[in-house]
Amino acid sequence: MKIEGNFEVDHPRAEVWDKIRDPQVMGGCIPGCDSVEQVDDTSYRVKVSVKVGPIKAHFNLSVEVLEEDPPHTIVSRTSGEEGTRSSVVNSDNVVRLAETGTGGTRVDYIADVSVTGRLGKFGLGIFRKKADQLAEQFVVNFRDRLGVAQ
Amino acid sequence: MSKKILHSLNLNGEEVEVATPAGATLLETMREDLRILSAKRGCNQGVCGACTVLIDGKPVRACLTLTARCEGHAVQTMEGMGGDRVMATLQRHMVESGGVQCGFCTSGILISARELLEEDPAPSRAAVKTALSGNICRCTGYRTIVDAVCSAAEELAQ
Amino acid sequence: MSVVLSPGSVEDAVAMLAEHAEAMPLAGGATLVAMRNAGLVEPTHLINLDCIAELRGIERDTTGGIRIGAMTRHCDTAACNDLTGSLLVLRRAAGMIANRVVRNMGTMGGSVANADPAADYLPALACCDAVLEVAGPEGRRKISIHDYVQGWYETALEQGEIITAITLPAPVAAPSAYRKIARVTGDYATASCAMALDPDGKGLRAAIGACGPGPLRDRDAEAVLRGRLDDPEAVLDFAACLAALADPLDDVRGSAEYRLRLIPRLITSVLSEIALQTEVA
Amino acid sequence: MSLVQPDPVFVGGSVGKSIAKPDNLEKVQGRAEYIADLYRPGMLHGAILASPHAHARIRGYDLTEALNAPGVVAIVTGDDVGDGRMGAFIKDEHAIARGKVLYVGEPVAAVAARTEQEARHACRLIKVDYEELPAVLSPEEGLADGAPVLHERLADYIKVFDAGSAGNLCSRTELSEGDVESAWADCDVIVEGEYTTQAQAHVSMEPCGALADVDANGRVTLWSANQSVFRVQANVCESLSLPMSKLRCLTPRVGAGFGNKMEAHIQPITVALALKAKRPVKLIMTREEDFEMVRARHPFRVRMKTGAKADGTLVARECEVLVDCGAFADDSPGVMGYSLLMCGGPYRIPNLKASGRLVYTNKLRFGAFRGFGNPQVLFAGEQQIDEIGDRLGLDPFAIRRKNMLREGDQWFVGPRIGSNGLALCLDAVEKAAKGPRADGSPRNFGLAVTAHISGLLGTGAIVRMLEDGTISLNTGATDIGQGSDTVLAQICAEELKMPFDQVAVASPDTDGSPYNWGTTASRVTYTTGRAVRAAAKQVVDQAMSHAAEMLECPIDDLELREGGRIGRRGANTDVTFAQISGRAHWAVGGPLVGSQTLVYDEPTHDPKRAIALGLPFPRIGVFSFAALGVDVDVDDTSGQVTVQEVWSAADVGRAINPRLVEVQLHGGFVQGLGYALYEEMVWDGARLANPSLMDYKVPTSRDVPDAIHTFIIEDPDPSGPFGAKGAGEIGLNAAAGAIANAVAKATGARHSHLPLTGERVLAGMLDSGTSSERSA
Repeated sequence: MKIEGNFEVDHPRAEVWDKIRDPQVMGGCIPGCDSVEQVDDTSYRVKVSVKVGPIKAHFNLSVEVLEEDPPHTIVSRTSGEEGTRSSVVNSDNVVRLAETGTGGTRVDYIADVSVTGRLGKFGLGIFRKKADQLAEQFVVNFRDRLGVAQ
Repeated sequence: MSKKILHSLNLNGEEVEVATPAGATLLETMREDLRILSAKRGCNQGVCGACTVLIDGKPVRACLTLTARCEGHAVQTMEGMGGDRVMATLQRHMVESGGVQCGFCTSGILISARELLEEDPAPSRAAVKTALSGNICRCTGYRTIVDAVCSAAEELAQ
Repeated sequence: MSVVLSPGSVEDAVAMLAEHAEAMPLAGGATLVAMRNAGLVEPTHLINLDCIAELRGIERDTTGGIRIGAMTRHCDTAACNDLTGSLLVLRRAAGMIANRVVRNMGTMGGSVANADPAADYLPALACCDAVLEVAGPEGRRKISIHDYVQGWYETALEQGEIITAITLPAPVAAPSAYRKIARVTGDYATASCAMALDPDGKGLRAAIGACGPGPLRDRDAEAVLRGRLDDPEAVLDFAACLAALADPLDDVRGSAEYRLRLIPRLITSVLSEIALQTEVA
Repeated sequence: MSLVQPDPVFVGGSVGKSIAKPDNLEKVQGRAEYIADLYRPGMLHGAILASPHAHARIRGYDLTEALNAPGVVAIVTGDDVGDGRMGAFIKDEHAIARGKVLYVGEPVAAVAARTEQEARHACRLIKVDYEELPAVLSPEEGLADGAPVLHERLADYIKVFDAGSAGNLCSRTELSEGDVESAWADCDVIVEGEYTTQAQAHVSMEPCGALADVDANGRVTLWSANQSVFRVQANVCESLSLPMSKLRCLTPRVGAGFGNKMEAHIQPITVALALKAKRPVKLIMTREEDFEMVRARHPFRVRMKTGAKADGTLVARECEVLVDCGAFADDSPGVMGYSLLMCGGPYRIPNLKASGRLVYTNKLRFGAFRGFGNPQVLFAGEQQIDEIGDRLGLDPFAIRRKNMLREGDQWFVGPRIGSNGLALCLDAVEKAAKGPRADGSPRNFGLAVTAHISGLLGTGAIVRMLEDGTISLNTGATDIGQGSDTVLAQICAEELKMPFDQVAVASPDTDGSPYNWGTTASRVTYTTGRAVRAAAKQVVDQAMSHAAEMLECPIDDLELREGGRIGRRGANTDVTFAQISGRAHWAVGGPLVGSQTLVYDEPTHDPKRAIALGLPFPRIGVFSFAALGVDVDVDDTSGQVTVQEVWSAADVGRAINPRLVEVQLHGGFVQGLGYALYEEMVWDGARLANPSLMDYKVPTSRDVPDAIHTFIIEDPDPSGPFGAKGAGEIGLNAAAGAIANAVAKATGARHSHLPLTGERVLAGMLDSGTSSERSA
């Protein structure tokens, strides 16, 4: 399942890049994120809770930054499982930052997500909607964190 | 985790005490604790109909019914239909029509059909197909099953 | 495995839900037990609502309005003679849920609380302007069906709240109908349409199911359409308004594109079906 | 208490009578025992941990927590099963994932515990350390340069035919006769297309399961839901490196198979658990596991081109298939090879060329499913026949009659056709479907024809006359509900001129039954029936010898009389089987036993006629033929197709039990209807997205036409028992092709992708202008 999207903010690219590379900022923006722990320069441990209707899942994820080209591109891989190991999540993510003509930044993201196991048996379409919804929420939170452009 | 709870059930006309895991479904209790085996686990999600039983005369899915909820209600399975003339007639017509192939769905189908004839002793073919639409059969293509129910109803009407 | 508790009153049920963090209310079980069997939910406690008298039965109030207890089985709704005219749509929707056996188990309250976007009641209830009565730790309140669904499987129900009844305005003598497009009999809808004609035959109320998180209903567009039902262009404009509200899924039952295509087709076909009923009547 | 009267007793003349299956009685009473209904003293319950990855190396397991979980007795992983590999055509599959996992859902570990709940709980506590590898999710990806390789040791695997395996190419097959390339120039009309078909799930109502017990000497007894106790025995022994003499395989009642239970499912894992736990273990799959772990019908990509002369005479066809194998070969090489043998249809096409590639992918294995590759190529081929007919103004019956194969012709690459009732099938359908509907409206009629073999491989029968003159028949053929026990008993009773109910059929048992390859390939009536008849004949001959001595006359003067008696022609005196058998048991010669084994041995390939490379079945079988007509409606709102009426005519040589043949035609058609209209396994990346009956839909009673007319055509095959040929698959093959032709009639649009969902059909109607978009 591919999740793609983009959004624009008024802030300069360098600032957006710094925020995106700040685990605490990111942790605060990911909906349902319970904690972010930096393991080393390029890897993180993240706990996320997701709820779809009556179904709740708590994931322990590890995020590995595979490629970094500041302040343009960041390629990462997320993998992890539910606490009870009954579902497994993997995601390959690419985030690209581009300068808009007006001094702002355009953020494009693509994530190729797979969920197998317990939650993988749940309907195909609803996952995408939920993911899109989470992505939208992320953008709202991220804008909040950036605050009003100087 | 396998703590068992004692329930008293009215099963096939008899009062039965059974210890079964907390939150167990009627299907689990019948099969694992009582060895009542005519109801089958075909999907465990209420879709296939192979576990259909009667509760207070109404067909329900044993896989979606909690045993705890059955206290105070009458549960009937194929094992308890021995003296039922309507069921005997349905069974005979199923045997003769070719409506039985692998047989895994058969108990559930007959239980749905039995209740239909209670509600509507002279059902049209369309009514039979509607009544059986919650019981999947993968072998027969349904034609001979519908034949059996209709011809049983005709015989019973005489 | 879950402990089953069987409260005798709504208040007790609400208290039990509040007491156990991982408790879930159990209505008919048709969906919840299936999900539990598949390991999708793992409640420590199931609060069995089957022993609460208040949740049962279909009643008419003094104004002719209808109150359907949350634990009313689909089979009873499908057979309810009080659901006539403008409310017949709800009866028809109930009769198309899953199959005869599951209809003996599933309840209106359970189905509405689960808020599956492809289930049959929500569009029918939206078409009927239903109001939900709910009870929770903060007491009792009412929620309009139009405010009920807030996202994918997300509703206006707060933590610990249960639906106690669904109330409907008094039926009026006007035809109504429900049509569901599904892969096979008894499947969830790929798309569905609930529609009722105004008593004077000049306007309609319509709700589309399975094309977004909740039913699609556009009362402004209905007002614009009023008086122009025999104008095919106006009907298609109306359908376009509903399609504009859609946010359909791509799933095993059909693509988002197909669902969008079905919205105007459903509106026109159900409208002609209703028109036929009027002529016959 | 017996509620239902036993079947009427037929004295002699069993063949051709619609005798009710004796097993029906216990089934309607809910007393039939399937695998899940068996319990043994001290029995444990098993559960399986499935792979969450499509392709990964297993670096290790941590079982500590799981072993300490309540109720757990034993855990089996790839470390416990040795290096043995099983497989019908290519031995590429371990009992359980070992070293690598190759698809999401592949069994990685299994637990035996006191209860199923405890076993499932413990599975979730097993930690597996995986190193993920890139995955191959389509045949095209698998063939690409630099694709990740699933089976690094493919070259070393044992193969039973010239597979041509390399990289991810599991096998390739190339067949040709005539000269296709130059034949196109002789064609006045050519149609060409690319078609895709989807994966279909068998959905036997009974999910797969097994129960294994180990005796004091370490010998294993294994009950399982299966289509062949002998294939179970071979697969378990190959994958666990057990001598076959150490494993006895039995079968309870089986809740249908359709191909799903022919090769192994979880029998090897269940045996491994029982051996490790030293206690009986029962493992029953959930419906979801049955979808995700067993097998399914292959998705095909078919490129087909057909050419004809202006008068409709077919000149040439070329067919190229690309087949998704899934992670293991299973029956796939056979399915692909068979689909190519069938791709010309039952037609005289002098220039025919077929080629196929079968490619490993990181998905569930695909395998045998009723039709065995035939429905996929037929969907393409029978549409092209109609298209040629349309172009030339020939109706569907006319163009098929003009080109159909006749008795004595040779099938593609060589097999000689025995009996052929196709013309009679076409006549029956045409006559019955003629004219408009009852309400006067025109039909949307679609036609397709098909042929299917019955035959293949080894089989046997032992007929024993018991002391009282009644009969015990033992064949080793598993009755999966279709009624083969009944049919074989009818053949036996007929040969012995005995009442049907005096023939008891023994349940298959690898300890006592003669070898039977399996209940598959529409073969039991034909092949096992031949063995039964021959074995029964031996018993008759032996009885005759006794009777000659008892009646003191030459054998030539004796006749077999109805009811188990032998008498002297023209005289009233006779001796009964009871008298004969008593004499044989106690005095002279020993008990009467007839025993016959055989293997189907007519070669498929005629090297003088055709070129064949990588042919997995060197000896296939005899041909049954069928014609199928359907009348459909298409809903203008949704595009959904409803089949209104069906005419299914099949030449089965001789119907041993006409009712059972009819039900095969009904059931086969309805399974084919699901395939044609909505059944589809959908993958989201590597994950099967609809492994449940909530999301994967099969036809219900309301989705099928009430009017399914069947016509049994009997053109006896000289080699078949009483002329009989197979009937198990032929009712399904043509469904999708006939429905596609009817949809084309109704909507003016041709479809090259299955299933014909409302969505696809509506899009076709909008394209062809038979419906219009309703938009503002």
